[in-house]
Order: sequence, then structure tokens, then C-alpha cells
Amino acid sequence: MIWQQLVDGVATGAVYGALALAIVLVYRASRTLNFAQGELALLGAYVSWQCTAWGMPIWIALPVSMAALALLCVGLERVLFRPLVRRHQHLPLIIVSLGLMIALNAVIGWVWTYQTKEMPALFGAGSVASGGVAVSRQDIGIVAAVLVLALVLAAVFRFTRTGLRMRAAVSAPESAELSGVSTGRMMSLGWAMAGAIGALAGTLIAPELFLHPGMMAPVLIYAFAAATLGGLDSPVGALIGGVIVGVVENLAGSYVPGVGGELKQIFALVIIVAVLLLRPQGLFGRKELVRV
Amino acid sequence: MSLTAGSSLLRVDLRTAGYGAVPVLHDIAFDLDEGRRLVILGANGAGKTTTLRALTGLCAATGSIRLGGVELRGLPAHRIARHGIAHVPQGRGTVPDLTVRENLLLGGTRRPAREASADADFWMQRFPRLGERAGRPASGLSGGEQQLLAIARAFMAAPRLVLLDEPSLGLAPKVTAEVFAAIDELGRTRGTALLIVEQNAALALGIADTALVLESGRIVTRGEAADLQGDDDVRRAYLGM
Amino acid sequence: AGRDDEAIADPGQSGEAAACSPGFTDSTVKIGNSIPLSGPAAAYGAIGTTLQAYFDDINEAGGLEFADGKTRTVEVTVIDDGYDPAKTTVNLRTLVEQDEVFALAGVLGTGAAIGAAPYVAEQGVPNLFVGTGTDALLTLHEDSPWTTGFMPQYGFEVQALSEYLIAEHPGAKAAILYQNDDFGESIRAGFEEAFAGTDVELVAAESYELASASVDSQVTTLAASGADVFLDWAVGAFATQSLKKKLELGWDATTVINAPAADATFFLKPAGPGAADGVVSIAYTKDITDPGLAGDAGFDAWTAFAAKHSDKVNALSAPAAAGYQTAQLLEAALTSMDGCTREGLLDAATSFDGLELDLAPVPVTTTADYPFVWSEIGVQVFNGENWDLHDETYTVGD
Amino acid sequence: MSLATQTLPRVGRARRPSPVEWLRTPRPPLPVPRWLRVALVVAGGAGLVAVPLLNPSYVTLPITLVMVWTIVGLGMNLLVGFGGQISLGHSAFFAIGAYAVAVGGESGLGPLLPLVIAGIVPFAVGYLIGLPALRLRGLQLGLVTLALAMATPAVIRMLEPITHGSRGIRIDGDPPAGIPLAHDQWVYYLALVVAALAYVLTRRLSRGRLGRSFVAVRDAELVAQTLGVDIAQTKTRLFAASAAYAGVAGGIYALLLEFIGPENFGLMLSISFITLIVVGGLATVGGAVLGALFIQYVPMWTASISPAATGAAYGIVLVVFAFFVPFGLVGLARGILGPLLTRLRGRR
Amino acid sequence: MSSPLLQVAEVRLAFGGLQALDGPSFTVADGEIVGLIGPNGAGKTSLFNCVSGLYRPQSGSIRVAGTEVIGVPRHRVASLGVGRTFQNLGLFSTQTVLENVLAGAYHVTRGGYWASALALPGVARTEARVRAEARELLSALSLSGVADRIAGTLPFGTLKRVELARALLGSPRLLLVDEPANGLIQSEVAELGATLRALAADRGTAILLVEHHMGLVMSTCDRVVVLDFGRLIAEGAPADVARDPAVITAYLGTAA
Ligand SMILES: Nc1ncnc2c1ncn2[C@@H]1O[C@H](COP(=O)(O)OP(=O)(O)OP(=O)(O)O)[C@@H](O)[C@H]1O
Ligand SMILES: Nc1ncnc2c1ncn2[C@@H]1O[C@H](COP(=O)(O)OP(=O)(O)OP(=O)(O)O)[C@@H](O)[C@H]1O
Ligand SMILES: [Mg+2]
Ligand SMILES: [Mg+2]
Repeated sequence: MIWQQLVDGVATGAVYGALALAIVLVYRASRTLNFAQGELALLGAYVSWQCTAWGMPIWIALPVSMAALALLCVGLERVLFRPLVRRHQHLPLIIVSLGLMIALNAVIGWVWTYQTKEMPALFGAGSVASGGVAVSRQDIGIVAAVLVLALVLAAVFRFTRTGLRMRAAVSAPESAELSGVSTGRMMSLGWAMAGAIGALAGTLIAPELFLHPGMMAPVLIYAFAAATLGGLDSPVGALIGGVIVGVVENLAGSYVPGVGGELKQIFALVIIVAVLLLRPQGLFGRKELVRV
Repeated sequence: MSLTAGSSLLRVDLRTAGYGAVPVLHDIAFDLDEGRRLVILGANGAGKTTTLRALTGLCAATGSIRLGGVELRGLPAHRIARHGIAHVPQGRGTVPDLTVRENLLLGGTRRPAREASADADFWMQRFPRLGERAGRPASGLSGGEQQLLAIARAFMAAPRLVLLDEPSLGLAPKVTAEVFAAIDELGRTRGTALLIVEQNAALALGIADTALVLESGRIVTRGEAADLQGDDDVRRAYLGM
Repeated sequence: AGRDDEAIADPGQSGEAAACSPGFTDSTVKIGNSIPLSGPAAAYGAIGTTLQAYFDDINEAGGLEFADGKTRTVEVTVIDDGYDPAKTTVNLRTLVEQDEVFALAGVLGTGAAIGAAPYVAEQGVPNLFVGTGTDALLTLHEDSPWTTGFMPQYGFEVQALSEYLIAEHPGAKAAILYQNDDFGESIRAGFEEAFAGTDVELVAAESYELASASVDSQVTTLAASGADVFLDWAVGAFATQSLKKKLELGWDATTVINAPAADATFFLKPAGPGAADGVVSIAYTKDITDPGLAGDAGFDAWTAFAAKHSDKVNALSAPAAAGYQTAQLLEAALTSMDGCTREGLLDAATSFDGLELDLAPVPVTTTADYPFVWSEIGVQVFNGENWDLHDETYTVGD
Repeated sequence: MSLATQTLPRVGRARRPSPVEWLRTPRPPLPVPRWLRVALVVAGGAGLVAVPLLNPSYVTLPITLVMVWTIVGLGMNLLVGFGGQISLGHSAFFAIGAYAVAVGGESGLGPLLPLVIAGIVPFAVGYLIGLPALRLRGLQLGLVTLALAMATPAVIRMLEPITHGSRGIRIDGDPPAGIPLAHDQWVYYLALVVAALAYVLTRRLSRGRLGRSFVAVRDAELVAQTLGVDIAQTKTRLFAASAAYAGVAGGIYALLLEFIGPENFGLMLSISFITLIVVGGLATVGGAVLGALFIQYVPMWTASISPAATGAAYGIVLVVFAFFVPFGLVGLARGILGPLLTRLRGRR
Repeated sequence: MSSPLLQVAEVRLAFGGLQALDGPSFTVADGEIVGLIGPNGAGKTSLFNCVSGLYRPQSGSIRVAGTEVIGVPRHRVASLGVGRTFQNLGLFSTQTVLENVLAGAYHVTRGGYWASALALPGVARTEARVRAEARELLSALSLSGVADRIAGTLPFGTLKRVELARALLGSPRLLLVDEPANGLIQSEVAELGATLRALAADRGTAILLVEHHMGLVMSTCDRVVVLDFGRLIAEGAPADVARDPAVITAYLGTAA
């Protein structure tokens, strides 16, 4: 059974990792935490669902939804977030993203009702069993997709000029502008990627968790834990953080005496706190230097 | 000041510029020809920094700023930068999260990769301080090292015009001399025009062709650098004699 | 403590309606309801909207004929509380003191029932058919008999289902999945107690946190226990997840599911084909999703009602059906009450005797010492498409 | 030329600021003349004292809640507004206070002593939470406290022996024997007294030497340290103090509602707290009152516009607010009343 | 002069393989102005940071008035009488100039939670006194005109002076100033030099001055200490140091 739990843990972890990836992208683009990220992913899932309900196959619905969410995120960033980021106003930023979270959830519930929806799985139904361990195809697909994404993003940031510009834009906007970098463009780009990845995450998870307006709220806190663990600015860290959170959560729930299912939720809190205390920059994040 | 049309690279005619509803600058007009150097002198708070910021779109301005005949006023900073103006701002003009080398490459991000990389190596050789710290994040550099880096990064863009806001700020005397030698040389070899705001007036006037003196946001004196060096008021206020 | 409030009409002041409670006149009766129309629990708002729509119909047709022979319209006021207890508190007071309602009906939530109990007792306002099945109502009832619950008492549900299991699945080994709180805890304890001394045994128990993302790992653990009965007390989407996971793991066990999760369209069918076959639950509402019921008079009445109000009432929604039942219960209490006082209404609501409701599979009998609507319920088995009602019914305390 | 050449920018052709610019201009506190301030306090005080005597409980109840939110907001603003330490987890302290009163009431300690405990326990817990918070900055602290808020209901359910889990606790909110007030009147006055005290206290703490040390910690920690400010002490004490505010408010809330359960202390509560101070005006004292009015009445108002879209309407109001009124209602009030008051002053 | 106010001995500080300070030793006496010069990255600011507790050297000793400051909590250093300014400004940019300066009095005034909560009379009195002092200082530094401006909107040169005023409000015995002449023109620099000399003479303040403006260093300092690559390479009277060949190669260059 331990193998089954392990595999389940990796699969849930990849889901956390996918959302964490979106969180990391926004953080890298605007140095802010987008609390509405979960609901944006949810919206992405609903858009995918709606497309399939209109008769599109899921593998067309997914890119449509990713594109739609990318556009939406660019709009949100331009209109709501950018002015506040430029003014370095942390708290209003938090409020805006919390407000957005509430509003989005309400709108989703309003448009699509609170009824659970059935979402077709991108990688098909059914599962693969071997050696007493059953894994759904969807889970395998999720893990693979998220892994590829994280690696690609890490490479973009590390090795491409666009990556360099994006890093510069958020670290020192004025210096970046003076070097000819359109910081606004870079922010939009980050948000667009976050929106698309969020939509992907939502669409991939929906067949597992079942699509309803409350689906993403619990995932969000684990995703935050994952992002923190991996280092808020590291894409690969987000994925690995997600898998660690998923696996440890699963195993601790079953094997550590006294922890049981009850403590799982508090578990996310403990991970966040412990990581931040021992290693504020996370496993893969870069330490921030403050010089006077 | 020579106003030979055609060879004029930068033609500034600002009515006002500033930050909020109240303008800081009034009627700032001057020309700068291809490959020439202009020094702006002025007391603390006279509006020197504001002038440079207005030119690169970092603060609001009314009037006109033309570079090679193209109107730049109203464009966002990065667009102005792409037209070939590099600006070394006052204070720390580096990108703290990037390494020294990445900072340099960022400056050359619009040039072919190979060329930019070679030029980055050139600067790290020219200022060995930077070379020694190539892989370290800029945030850890000392004040002077950051200043050096910011200057090098500006030139990395192969600009037509470089705005330097107190380049000697925080630099050791020897390094100041080296930097001025370097920009003097580059200006000559690459034909880069310079607009320098500098407290070390003697040094700046030494490499400049023309000069302006600002007071309370207005131009009060202008002329050939050599003439100003001889001007009594200027000597008293800016050269400490 | 009461406040001697002049804002509350003192019975026995104004001439004709001398003995009548506030909110009750010769022409109208006012009923109040506070419900989440917004927020995450907004789906339950259908209880309030359906209640209102039901009496709108009656009012349109002239009103309701009371025992005294007079016909009155029933004005239902519904206020949104977003499932925020502080708002519910303010809402109930606004309804009682400002709108001067005669009674409250169909309010949602355990908190609303217990928190408001002292207030409604002090004001002497019936708080009828509250959306809760909490056992706490039993103790509360002793000193504050003004509150009654609409859902089957949770303990009664356990009782009925364990009786069913002992009879239908002798020698079964059961595993339970429950929400980690004292509600879940009491369910687990309830089953354990009910199985004690029988050949049915509880072999595994796993709890989950309301705020967790998935219950997959718990189901995996339970499946490994080798149990052949799965007591699925997961709520909402978690129930769906657990059914899907169970199917995925190839765990062959009879699933017994808790009443709120026993909603075919919402929770069972989304788990995928075959996942919910043979699921067992209690039945206190007919399977409104079963078109095969057409021809059943009660069911047809409901479909007609839902069709008429299709903009507000979803014919397949369980909360709407609950609202419909609440409305019929209230209608029955109003038409059968003696006099025009709130006490009279409470008496009527706690003395139904074999009342037939359109959507109830079993008739309703209430007594003054059991503060829940259902003292007799059925059990149903899901056939993959619809629910089949089991022949046996179960009576509380038996 | 001398150092004194440093001049203010001359008033040139001043442009009229656009409305958005006008809204986004930071402004100094209002120069309220003393007599006016005294008059306002007296009149306002008298009005507030009269409210429960003249109104039924459904009117006093929301006002009491406003005062409860005000108390939380005052503490939050000390911590978040002045001290710059983001907390999204004050619902936890609020819950601790509420349960202190509930459990204290159950053990027969009367109505007032538990309220004191409702301040002390969160103070201690806040202090302890402030300790790890020392290592966290900005958004990280926000994250941890957010997790705290999300875990609160779960913890309440876990501590079932004390809290009665999801069954909740009933509280007797009646006044002590001999006080001839109805429940809602009694709690109203209790809240009024506590809120007034908290207001005065916050005013005093947020000014002068102490207030400057908070701001110093907020704006530049390292610099503050070189000026002699003990960061650790400042942060932990701020955390503890603001937790105590929230705890006492939670206690009054429990007395008011007479029943509390885990679902009272969800994430929404913490969100509304942070909304309160941002909407009211960060790092202002009066902002707590205006923000409290906002979170109590605006959801009611948005619900009345469209129950179906309450959440959306509320979210949109928040976004618009954070966006256009960055200095909160207090900033707005300063902008509108400032010129009037200056004229008033000029005339005297 | 008796035992030195500041005594730096064998201080070593490294940042992951980069030796920022490599064992310099020197002293500063009461009322003395000592210039600390050296090439960029020589470790001057790092040394300031060590004295004010922001960096913790790996070894060595730094004594202020006989008390070891290495290992002392950062906030305690101020009460040992150490005030400082920052090379690239350390102001609270959202606050007014006056508020910024007032923050400098934190460690020389009392008044905690209880005193403030109860509004004890002492609190108001202290506040009034400190405000008066701050205004005086502002006018002495020609900053009266900007007292109520938000710091973030002022030019660099002005802000350097605001920082100086803030440090002075704490009446430090040892003042560390990091490149105060930045952003000032020649005539202003001269005036600054006069201010510093007056401070040392009238208040007996010991000043450690980091500055690349040689004119200022030469005309104000009693003594000059030169660092290069974290090592002390010369020490002595300004004129002597300026002639030292090692200093010329490492720092001044041939131009000076
Ligand atoms: N962000 C700002 N907002 C408002 N006013 C500003 C802002 N920045 C500068 N100013 C004002 O503009 C005027 C000119 O400042 P500027 O920085 O251009 O002076 P400067 O000549 O560069 O001085 P320094 O030599 O000290 O750098 C000053 O009066 C200053 O107060
Ligand atoms: N926090 C830090 N992290 C990494 N390296 C640092 C740090 N602080 C200083 N250094 C390094 O230590 C060396 C000395 O820096 P310091 O700031 O003391 O120089 P400085 O003498 O003040 O130079 P400048 O005249 O340019 O201000 C520099 O090479 C710098 O890169
Ligand atoms: Mg300047
Ligand atoms: Mg330095």
C-alpha cells in the first residue's frame, strides 16, 4: 500500500506543483502573490468544460481555455495589478487579489451553478495497474505535463534573453526600462503564462477533484506551501515542492502515528512556517540580499 | 552654441518638466551634435537630475525632445532607450538580482548575442573590479562598484547618446579618472555623444565641449566648456577656487 | 433576558386581533427566512426561493384557507445571510422585530438553529424546519421547544442504515470514511455502537479534513482493509471523489452514503459510469431525478410547479425539493393550526399524523417531544441511473 | 551659492490634477481645531449612547458589530498599517478571544472576567506567533498568517474537548444581575466602552516616539536598528498587542451572538479584516471606524443590489476601492474636508 | 586624549570567499575627525556596517568607549553613542523630513507602551523638547524649508543632509558618515566641511568620514586611514597620506 500512497502523493503533488508554477510566474513578474490564482485556474477549468459541453474535443478545448485565461490575465494585470505594482503597494495588491478571488468565485458559481460537473479527462479515463499499484492515466499525464512545463520555463528564465529581461524588469524596473526593456510587456508576459498554466492545471485536475466552485480553494493553500517550499521564484522548485508536499502529506496521513487525516490541513501551515524559518528562500530560491 | 542644422543629434526644447502638478523645470532648450559632449552644472536641487529624467521619459514634460529628428517626448522610457539614448541614473542604477555579467548583457540585449557578449568581456577587462565579480549578484557590490557597473551597462547598448547623472558619485579618485578616460575614449572611437551632470566640474569641463548652468530649474549660463572654466562665478561655485 | 420592547407588538393590545400574535392578521400571515443566497453555500438558497415561489402560487390563487375558515395570503420574506452566522443573527432579529413575521421557516444550518434558540424562545417565535439534523437539537428541545429540524436526525440515519446492513448484509466488514469533526466522530461512534453485538463489524476508519483537496489516500487505506461495506460519510464533491477512487482501485464493496451526498445528479453520476452502482442511502425525498416516477401524483405536482417557476426552481435540485417539502410542511401546519398564536402554529407543526407530502416517500408523523420532521424513513439503492426504494421503512428509536 | 539655495519648486503654471490624481495624492491629517474636536466627541458620544435606548435590537446589533470590527481594525492598523507586518490571520486571534469568553462563561466566571482573558490569551499567543514572524518579511508573513486563518476552523474542531468542535458553544450574553439592560443593549454599551478605550489607546501608541519606531520598522528595518529600535521586541509586541485587540473584539462578538462554532471564523473573516484597514486607510486611526462601517454595511448593500452577485459585487467594490482610493476613506475624507477645515481655521 | 573612543583591531570579514575586510586596526579619539578612504570595494562601508552591528566580522574586535560591539545586538549599538549615515541613503521615504529626523532621537528618549498608553506627562514633554531640537538642527543644516516635505520627493544632495541631521539628533559620540558630499557642488562641500569641523570642536563628537572627495578629506580630517582590499595600507596626516606612493597607486592615481 505504501507504493500506492506514494504514487497518489506524486500525482496530487504534481497538481499542487502546477498551480504553484502559476503562482511563481506571477511572483516573478510582479513580486506579488496572486490569491486569485486558484479561482483563475478554476475559471480555466470551467471554460474548458464549457467548450466540451459545446461539443469541442477536450484537446481543443484546453488550448482555447489556456488562450482565454492568458488574455484575461493580461487584462487583469494591465488594468488592476500593474498600477499597484508600480506604486509598490503590497496591501492593496493583496486586497485586489482577494477581492478578485471572491468575485471570480461568485461569478463562476453564478454562471455555472454550484452543481458538480463532469469533466472529460485529457489523457483518457481508466488506469494502469502494475504490481498492486493503480495509477490513472490522467495522473500520469499530469505529472508528465507539469514536469515538462517546469523544465521549459526554468530554461527560458535561465538561458534566453527574454528570461533575462523578465528578471531585470521585476528586480529593478527603472534600470530595465533604461536598458530598453518594456517592463510592462514583461509583466504581461509573466501573467499570460501564469493564466495559461493555471487553466491547464484546472483543466487537468477537474476530472480528479470534480469540477465545482469550491474545487480550487483547498488546492491553493497547498500550492502556496509548494511554492514556498521550492522557493517562490523557482519554477522547478515549485514542481518539486509540490511533489514533496503531496507525498509527505499522503504518507504522514497514513503512517505517522497521531497525525492521521486530521492534521493534513495544518500540515500545509507547518511546511510553510518551517521552510520560511529554516530557509526563507526555499529549497531552490535565491537568497535576497539587502545592502545598505 | 553651434546650431548647425543636420548634424544636430539631440534638440531639446522643454517648456516645463516635473513630477506632480507643479513643474520643476522651465524653458530648458539646448542642442547637442553627434559625438559632442555637454556638461550640466548646478547646485543641489537645481533640477539637473530632473532634466535627464525628462529626456528619457522618467518624468512628465511639455515641449519637444528630438533625437535625430524623431520626436521622443511622450514615449515610454524603454522606447526612448531603443532610439539610442542610454541613461545612467543618479544612485544605484544596477539590477540587483542579476549578476554583474547579466547586468552587462542586459545592457546589450538589443544587440546580436555574440557582439554583446564580446563587449561585456571588454568592459570586464577594462574594469577588472567587475571582471572579478562577474558571477556575483550586483546587490552585493559596493557603492562605487555598482556605479561602475551602471556606467558600463549604459555603454553596452552601443547608444548614440549617453546621459550620465553624476558618474563620479561614489567613485574613488583614481577610478573617476579611469572612467572619464574611458568615456572620453569611447566617445571618440564610437562617436557617442555625452550629456553629463557632474559635481566634479573641473573634470567634467575637461572633457566637455559645451556647458550649461542650471539654477532653480532654469538655464542661467551657457557656453563653451573652456570659457566656463574661466568664468569667475563658475570657478567660485563649482571649482572651489 | 428580554428587553421590554415597545417595538414588538404586545398581544392583547389592539381590539379585534386581540389574541393574535404579531404577523398574523385576518388577511395575511408573514413568514421569515434567512438563507445563503450568495457565497459558497448559495446552492442552498434554493430552499428560500422555492419556499417563496410556493406561497406565491398560493397567494395568486387567492390564499390559504385556515382552520377558522378565513383565507389569508402568506407573505414570505427571504433575506440573504451568505452563511455568515453574524448575518443570520441580525437577519432573524430584523425579521422578527422589523418585519414582524409570525414565524421563521426553512432557515439553514446548525448554528442558526442553536444560536438563535435562546432568542426565538425568548420572543416565542417558532423557528420551524431548520436545515439541520444535529443531535444537539434533542437536548436543546428540552428547555427551548421553539426550534424543529427538517433533516433526519443524524443519529436516526445511522440507526436506520445499520439496521438495514445487519439485515441485508450479515457478516459484513465495514470501513468508514468521515469528516474530521465531532459530527463525523459521532457518526463513526454511532455505527460502532449499532454494530456491537451483531455479526457486522467496523474494521477500518479514516477521517479527512473539510479543507483538504482530495480523499484519495484515505480511500486507498480503507480499500486495503479488505472491507466489503464502505460507509461513505464524505460530504459534497469528496463523496464523488471517493466513489471514483473506489472504482479506480477496483475495491468491490457496497457503498452506504450519507443523505446530503446521495444526490444522483450532483454527486453520484459525476463519479463516472459504474462508480455509484448499488450505493445505499436513506430516503426522505422521492428521487426527483427519476423520470420513471412520472405518473406519481406527488412527483407530477412537483414537476409542474418546477416547470412553472423554471427561472427560479431547478426541477433536479435537491435543495429546491427540500424547499418544496418545507413549504408543504408549513402549509399543513398553517391550515391545521388552532387560533392565531405562534403557540398554535408550533403545536400544529409538532402534531402531524401521517401527513402525506408530494415528495415524501413515507408519511410524516411528528410529536411534541421529538424535534425533527422525520421519525420514519426509507432506504434506497442506486441502480446506476435512479434510486430504487427498499420495501422496509425504519422508525426512530426502534 | 550656499546650502540655502535649496528651494521649494516655484509654483509655476500649476495644472489642475485629474480626479484620479486627486484621489491618489497623499494628504496630511486634518487640522481639526480643538473646539471642533471636543464638540464632535461630545455630540457623537451622546448620540452613540442614545442609540440602543431608542432603537430595536436589529438596529443596535449591526452597530455593535461595527464597534467590534472597529476594535479589530484598530489593532490591525497598529500592526499592519503602522508596523508594516502583514497579517491575514487575525481571525485566529478573534476566534481565541471568542472561545475564551465562551469557555470562561461556561465555567461560570461571569461576563467581564472572560473578556479580560479574551485579551490576555491572544496577547500571549500573538507574542508566540510574533517570534517566528521575526524571520519573515512582507508577503511571506502574509502567507503564513493566511495559512493560520485557513487552519483555524480545523483547529477549533480538533480541540473538541474545549471547543465542543463543530457543535459549537452557546454563550450567555446577558448582563450581570442588577444591570437593567436587555442583552443587546448591554453588549452594545460594552462594545462602545471598549471601542472608545481602544481608539484612545491606539491614537496614543501610534504617535510620537513609539509610533515612529513602528514606521521605522516598516519602512527600513536595518536603518531602524541602527537608530536603536529593537526590531524583535517591536514586532512581537505589536503582534501581541494587535492580537489582544482582536481577542477582546472576538469576546464581545461571542457575547453578542450567544453561539459560536468553527464556521464563524473562516477565511472570509480575515479577508474582511484586511479589507477594513485598507478601505479605511492604512496607518490611520480613524480609518478603523470607517473601514468597520464599510465591512458591515457594504456587503448588505451589495446583497440588496443583486443577491445572486453579492460576492461579485463585493469583490468589485474592493478592487475599485484599492485601485482608486489608495489612501482609504480617511484619505478621501482628508481630501474633501481638508480645504473646508483650513478655511474654518483661517477665519478664526 | 585618553583611551580612544573607537578602537578597531584586526577585523576580518568575508562574503563567501571575498575578503571584504582583512584585519585593519586603527583608532579614533573623541573630537577627532578621521578620514577613511580607499578604492571602491576596499571595505569602507563594510567597516561601518561592522561598527554599527549590521555585519558580523568573523574575527577581530571593535570597541566603542571600551565596550566590544561585535556580537552586541544591533539596536544596542546606538545607545553606545554611535550614529551613522548611509552611502546610498537610509531614509523613511514615505515620511516627512521632520519625522525622519525625529526618528534619530529614539534611543535617547524614553516612553514605551505603558507611558504612551497612559499619556504620562513626561511623554508629551519629551516630544516637545525633541521636536524643538530637531527644528534647530534642520535650520542649522539649512533644511528648514523642507521640514514638512515627504522625503522621497527631495533631491539626493538634500537627503544626504537630512540623514546627517537625523544622526545628530541622537547626539552621538561617534559619528560615521558615508560619502556626505555626494550630490553637492564645490561650495556646498566647503560648507559641509565647516559643519563637520564645528561638530567635532563644539560637541567633541568623533567623526569617521568615508569620502572620495579629496578636497573635503584633506581640509577636514585630522588623520586619514587608507584601506585597500580590506587591508590598511596607510595611516597618518592627510598631507602625508596623499604623498604615500602606495596610496597614489591604489587610490588616487596619477591624476590627483
Ligand atoms: N519624485 C519627486 N517628486 C516631487 N518633487 C521632486 C521629486 N524628485 C525631485 N523633486 C524636486 O525637483 C527639484 C529638482 O530636483 P533634482 O533631483 O532634479 O535636483 P538635482 O539638481 O539633480 O540635485 P542633486 O545635485 O542633489 O542631485 C527639487 O526641488 C526636488 O524637490
Ligand atoms: N552584503 C554583501 N554581500 C556580498 N558582498 C559584499 C557585501 N557587502 C560588501 N560586499 C563586498 O565587499 C567589498 C567591500 O564593500 P564595501 O561596500 O565595504 O566597499 P567600500 O569601500 O564602501 O566601497 P565604495 O567606495 O565603492 O563604497 C565589495 O567588494 C563588495 O562587493
Ligand atoms: Mg541629481
Ligand atoms: Mg561604500
